[in-house]
Amino acid sequence: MSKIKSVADLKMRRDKLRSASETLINATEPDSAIQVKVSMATCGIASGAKTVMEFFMEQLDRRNVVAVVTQTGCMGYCYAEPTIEVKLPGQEPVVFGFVDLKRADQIIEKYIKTGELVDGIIPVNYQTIDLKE
Amino acid sequence: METIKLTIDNKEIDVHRGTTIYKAARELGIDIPTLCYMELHDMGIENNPAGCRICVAEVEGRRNLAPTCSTKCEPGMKVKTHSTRVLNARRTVMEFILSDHPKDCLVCSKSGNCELQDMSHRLGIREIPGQEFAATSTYRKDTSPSIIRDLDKCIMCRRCEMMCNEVQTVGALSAVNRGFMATVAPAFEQNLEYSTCTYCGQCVSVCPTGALTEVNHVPQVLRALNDPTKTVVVQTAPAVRVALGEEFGLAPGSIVTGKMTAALRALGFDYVFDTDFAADLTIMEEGTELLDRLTRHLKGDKTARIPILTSCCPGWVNFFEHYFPDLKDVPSTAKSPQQMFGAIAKSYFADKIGINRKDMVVVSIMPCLAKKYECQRDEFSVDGNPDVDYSISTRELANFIKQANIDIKNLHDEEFDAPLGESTGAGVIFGATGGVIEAACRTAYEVYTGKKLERIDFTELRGMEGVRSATIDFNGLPVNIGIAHGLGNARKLLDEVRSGKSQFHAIEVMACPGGCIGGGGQPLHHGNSEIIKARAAAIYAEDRKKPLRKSHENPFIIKLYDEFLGKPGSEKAHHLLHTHYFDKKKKIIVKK
Amino acid sequence: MSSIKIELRNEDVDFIKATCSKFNSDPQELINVLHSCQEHFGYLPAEVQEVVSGHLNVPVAKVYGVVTFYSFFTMTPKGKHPISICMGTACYVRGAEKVLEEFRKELKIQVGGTTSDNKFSLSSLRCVGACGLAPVVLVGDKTYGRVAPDDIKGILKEYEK
Amino acid sequence: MSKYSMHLLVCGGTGCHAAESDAIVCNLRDELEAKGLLDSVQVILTGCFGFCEKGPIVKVMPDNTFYVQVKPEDAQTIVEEHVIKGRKVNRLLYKDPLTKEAVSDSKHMVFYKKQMRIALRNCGFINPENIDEYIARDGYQALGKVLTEMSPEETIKLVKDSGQRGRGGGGFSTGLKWELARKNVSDEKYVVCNADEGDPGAFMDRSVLEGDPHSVLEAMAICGYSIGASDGLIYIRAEYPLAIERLKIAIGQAREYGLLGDNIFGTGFSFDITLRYGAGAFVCGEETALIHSMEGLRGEPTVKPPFPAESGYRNKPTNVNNVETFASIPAIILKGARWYSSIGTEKSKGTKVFALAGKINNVGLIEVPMGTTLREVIFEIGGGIRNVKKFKGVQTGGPSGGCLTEKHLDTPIDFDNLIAAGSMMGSGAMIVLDEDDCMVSMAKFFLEFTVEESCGKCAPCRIGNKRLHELLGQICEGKGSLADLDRLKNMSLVIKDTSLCGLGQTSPNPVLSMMDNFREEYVAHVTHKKCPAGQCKSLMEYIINLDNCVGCTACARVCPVNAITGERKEVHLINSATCIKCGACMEKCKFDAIYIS
Repeated sequence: MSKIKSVADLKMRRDKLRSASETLINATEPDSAIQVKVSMATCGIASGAKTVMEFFMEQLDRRNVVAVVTQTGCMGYCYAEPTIEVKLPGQEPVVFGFVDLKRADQIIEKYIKTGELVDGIIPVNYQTIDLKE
Repeated sequence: METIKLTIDNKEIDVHRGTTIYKAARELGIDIPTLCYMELHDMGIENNPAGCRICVAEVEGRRNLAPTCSTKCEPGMKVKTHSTRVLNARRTVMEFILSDHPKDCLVCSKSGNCELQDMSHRLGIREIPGQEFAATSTYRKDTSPSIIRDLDKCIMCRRCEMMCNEVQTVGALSAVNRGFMATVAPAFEQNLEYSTCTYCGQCVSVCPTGALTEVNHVPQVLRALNDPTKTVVVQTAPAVRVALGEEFGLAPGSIVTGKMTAALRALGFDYVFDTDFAADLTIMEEGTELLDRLTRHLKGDKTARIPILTSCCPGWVNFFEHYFPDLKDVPSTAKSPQQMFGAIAKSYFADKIGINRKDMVVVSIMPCLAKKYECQRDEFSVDGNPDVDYSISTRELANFIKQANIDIKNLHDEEFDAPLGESTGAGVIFGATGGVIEAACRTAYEVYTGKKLERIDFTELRGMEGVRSATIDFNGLPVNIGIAHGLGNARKLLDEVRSGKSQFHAIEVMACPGGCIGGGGQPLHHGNSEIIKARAAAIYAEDRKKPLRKSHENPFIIKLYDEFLGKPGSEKAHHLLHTHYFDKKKKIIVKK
Repeated sequence: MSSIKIELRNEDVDFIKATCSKFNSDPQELINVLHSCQEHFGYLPAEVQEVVSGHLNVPVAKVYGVVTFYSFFTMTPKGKHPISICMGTACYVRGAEKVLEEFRKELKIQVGGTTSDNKFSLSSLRCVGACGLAPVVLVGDKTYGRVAPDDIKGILKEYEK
Repeated sequence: MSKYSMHLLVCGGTGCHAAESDAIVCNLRDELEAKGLLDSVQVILTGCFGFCEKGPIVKVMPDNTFYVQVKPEDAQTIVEEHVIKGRKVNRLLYKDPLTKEAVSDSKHMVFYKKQMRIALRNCGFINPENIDEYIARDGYQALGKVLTEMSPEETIKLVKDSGQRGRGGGGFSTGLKWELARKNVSDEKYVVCNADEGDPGAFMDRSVLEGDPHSVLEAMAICGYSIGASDGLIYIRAEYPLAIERLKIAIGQAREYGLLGDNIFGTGFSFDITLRYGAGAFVCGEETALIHSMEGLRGEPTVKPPFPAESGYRNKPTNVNNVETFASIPAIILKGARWYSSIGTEKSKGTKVFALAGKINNVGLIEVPMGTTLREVIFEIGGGIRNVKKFKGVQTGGPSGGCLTEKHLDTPIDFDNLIAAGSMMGSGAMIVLDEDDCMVSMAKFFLEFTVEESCGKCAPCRIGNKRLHELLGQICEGKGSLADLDRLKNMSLVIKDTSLCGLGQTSPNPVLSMMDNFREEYVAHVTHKKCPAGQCKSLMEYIINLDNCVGCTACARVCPVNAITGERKEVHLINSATCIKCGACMEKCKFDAIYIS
């Protein structure tokens, strides 16, 4: 990546990132793809988030599901680690807690493939501020 | 400078901005107690960790109590230094400190001269609540040739650490561990012997408790005196006579030479001699060496190293052996006066009175703790018999005199014995910073120029500044003199020598601030630098009183060379009066 | 007389030297240098501190003062699998003490000790910030969460071979 | 896609009314089965909604209908009305307390979401190892704004006007601190981020650094511009390897993009950041100790003044803020001082991150506006007390704070209220205690921490805390007296009054507040030699119930100190003088014959 030389440059970069759905980065929430975010902070990793993330990357690919799997920081639900967030196109993101490999499998098979909810949903109980003026 | 007005204990005072409450209170005559704070005014030495929390006071509008030693005055401040809140806090903190302090005052060498004991008494502490189940921080006791460390008694005032690191730059001591077990110790809490300690004793001289004390050699001296088969010879260093009186309630700066001589005789020493005699002898040897090196140097002899450094201070010798071993050919090879005295006493004098050196015990009274170590050095003994058997400090002598119930104040002045008791004013001034080099100049000038010195007092070499320099005109030859006291100042000059930037021809170094008068074996100054200044003044007064003030005019010195040594720098003189130095830098042994 | 025998292998001395150089031999970098050395040697023996002292031009007493101040630094070698039990408040109220007790019993060592076969060493530490998993146990780099005294045998078993 | 056209989400949080949730699920399923809808409508038990006050909650998806205080018998209505007829059940809808109107769509119910994420805005949202995601979320826009549109003075004024107070514990105004550092003229100045989060139970800084490192880097650069510094240092615990790793990546990426380094955005402003590692010393959270530690020294604090703003790192003016403080700065810059100061209470603005831990259901990281009550935090967001135990207290501010009780539950949390209640904000750890926790043991636990973490420099902290700890130990062992409680108090007050730094000045807070709030428990220990919580081993007595004992001798055989005597088939006795209270006998007894008194 080249250097950002000015504030205008930064704004351009931001707008491009937001619009470029093909870059498929989770911050932009593209509506065209399935997104899986794995909470990979210390608590999460200690409870097995890494294995879960690897499982998703490998299995989604193997099961021919086109999805973006990325890591993210702490979602705040330490009691329910590992936690992941799944966003299906056009739908609100859903957070699942206590995700072991068995539940990960269910999430792929049921929620991702058919939209059927599985146990362990954690209702999002906070609002996040948006910096956009 | 801006002055500000504030109120302390309902008294108004104007002080310079930047003044601490502690000092402002002192100006008002309010004595705020403290255990860790210490300042040697004019010498740039201040210990201010704000750790003991005894000096706290109430400042109006402030949430908690303020440590007055490190809280600066602000305009309009209202301070209460002895309110009930302060008194209760002070007492409680004192109880804390005492709860972690041994209660063996009966046998503690600091008893009666202990700042902690005094404070406990002052604050009226009569019991320590909860003592029965209070854990105490205890450590291994460490005895070295000069210094005893009994850290159970350490109160973490950090004065020793400050002296060792900031003033002396020796770095043998550091705060170690954390919390309740925090204390001040050498690396790995090993014995001082294994550290870079120079035994300058400055840590001992500032320790408020019995945590750091000298090794007490009085019992050994007593045993020697009590042994009829031994001839016991004593020598007293110049700085002792201007400080000993303090231990007996005399004003700082009182000169007690004659009374001290009388007391030593009363204690039973067979011969009471003077280290000043050996100081004169040192000038003969060191002065000769200086002139020799200087003239060779001026003639372009590259092997003649300039500057020459004095070598009479054993703390200083230890210092360069540890830190500047690469420069160990720079200092004069002349032994210190203490060791010259021992060497002459156990050869020349022993022969004279017809006894074997093994039946002679040489005791030195020194303002110094490094002297204890120095006299134990292997190279200063003959077949295992040391030239100087025991070195005791001014403090130990005072205690010994008290033990013997000698009323020193009312003794009549007595003279030193001959022949090793005769000295000149040049020998006396060895006791103050700048004195050795001044004494050397008095002799070297006359020897070099062949002219009589018009002005004996080289006042330009005197003073209390840490590093001083002067150029002395040797009849057209400008000789550049450098003086440092305190090892931190010495390090600055040494660094210049090492890097080849030094402009000096001769440098005098004394390990202790102020020179020997501020030595680690002297009566405790408890942070009062006026005491050290008074001792310096007394040294120069004693010099002025002397009929002879140049070492080479000492008739007994002349006689010693005539009868025994030949001339300064002779082979015999070299054998008895000169030494060599060692590389004490730690070596890293690489395992194969 | 300096009687500490400093015995180190040549490559160890070289490592320390290189580490100090990496930090420009700046005395202010002492803690970073010590971190690197402890990572390399596993602990900070007196010999290492002596060499660091020489290269950073900090008195060895001061180096030792720093080493003994920070609980992260140790002068005793740890076991092959160092076990740390979090004793932060969250872990404490959820029974970390009992977990620690169980490790003591199983390994027959005290906190700060190392088993005779150098396999395990036991220490307690303050809050690793994984309070959601309290009580937490660290074995080497691996974190175990929600540990119950009954789990200890199983955890130790993982490291036996 | 899904075979289900509708989902019924039932709050299954273990808190509040959890007991009823299962019944609701059961009834819903029964109803659906009866109507033959089980194949198209799915009932799911979820985690806590953080709205336990109105629980149990049933949320209907996809239309986001939010039913509150649902009873098992409401299942039939929900299925018949909502599921089959598509009509919302009005009486179960949440009523807006102001307008009294029913709110049907939870999307319009943000107010039930008591949490508001400012410092944590990107945590759990972006990939912390990808700077693009930060930029896409308006990252570095605040830096761009101050560098091109604002003067340093204007920036400082904005931060000052926002009313933000330092999140590290002291609560000093951030803007004022910056202003002081700006005023001191020097060729070099430093910006330091205090990431030495050592407070046990606090993990907000770790989470921010692991989840959103760029927000801290950006804020440090903004601070650098404001005070006139071009060097930033992050002092971070070596125990946080992941945070260190992510910071390193973030710094690398920011440098690559030219967002750190020389001539940022072509404005001529240069700023770069390096890392310094802590080595396990809690006292290094104190800023002067932290600075000494960064200088390679023992982390001992020194007397203030001089403040770091005058003479800090390398004796140069230095501004120290903690991670959370910095993390909020870009938001404050972009959204403005007025926006930020509209959140919170009169003297404590904005939001505060808390780490909820201890005997609480939803252990986790939360961020709430200042002024939220403890009750909301513990019983709503936190989902209440674990294992249906009784709430006893909550320790805020870690070992420097105090323990608040039932009577403080409705106190709005802010800096000043917490201090008034005998505690403090601290870094934001909240450890919830239940009826099983002994308040003497807890105080002892915190003191043990302080004793271990005291640097040893000043006498009251070094020795005084040790004595406090010892005395608490005596009380736990039943060796205390009423007079000891007075001594405890006097020692505590003097330690607070005379200690050199914040550690000692606050270390007695747990004792003082616990003695204050749980006086009767302390008295029980010293006068009746009883531990009401049953935690203090020495005060327990193992007793054999004569009716249940069959004389099997199992207990006597297992006792390690032979404190149990009795013939076979005869009732056994425990000699309480020899008993070491190990509990082995009780574990062994198959007849429930041994109990603790």
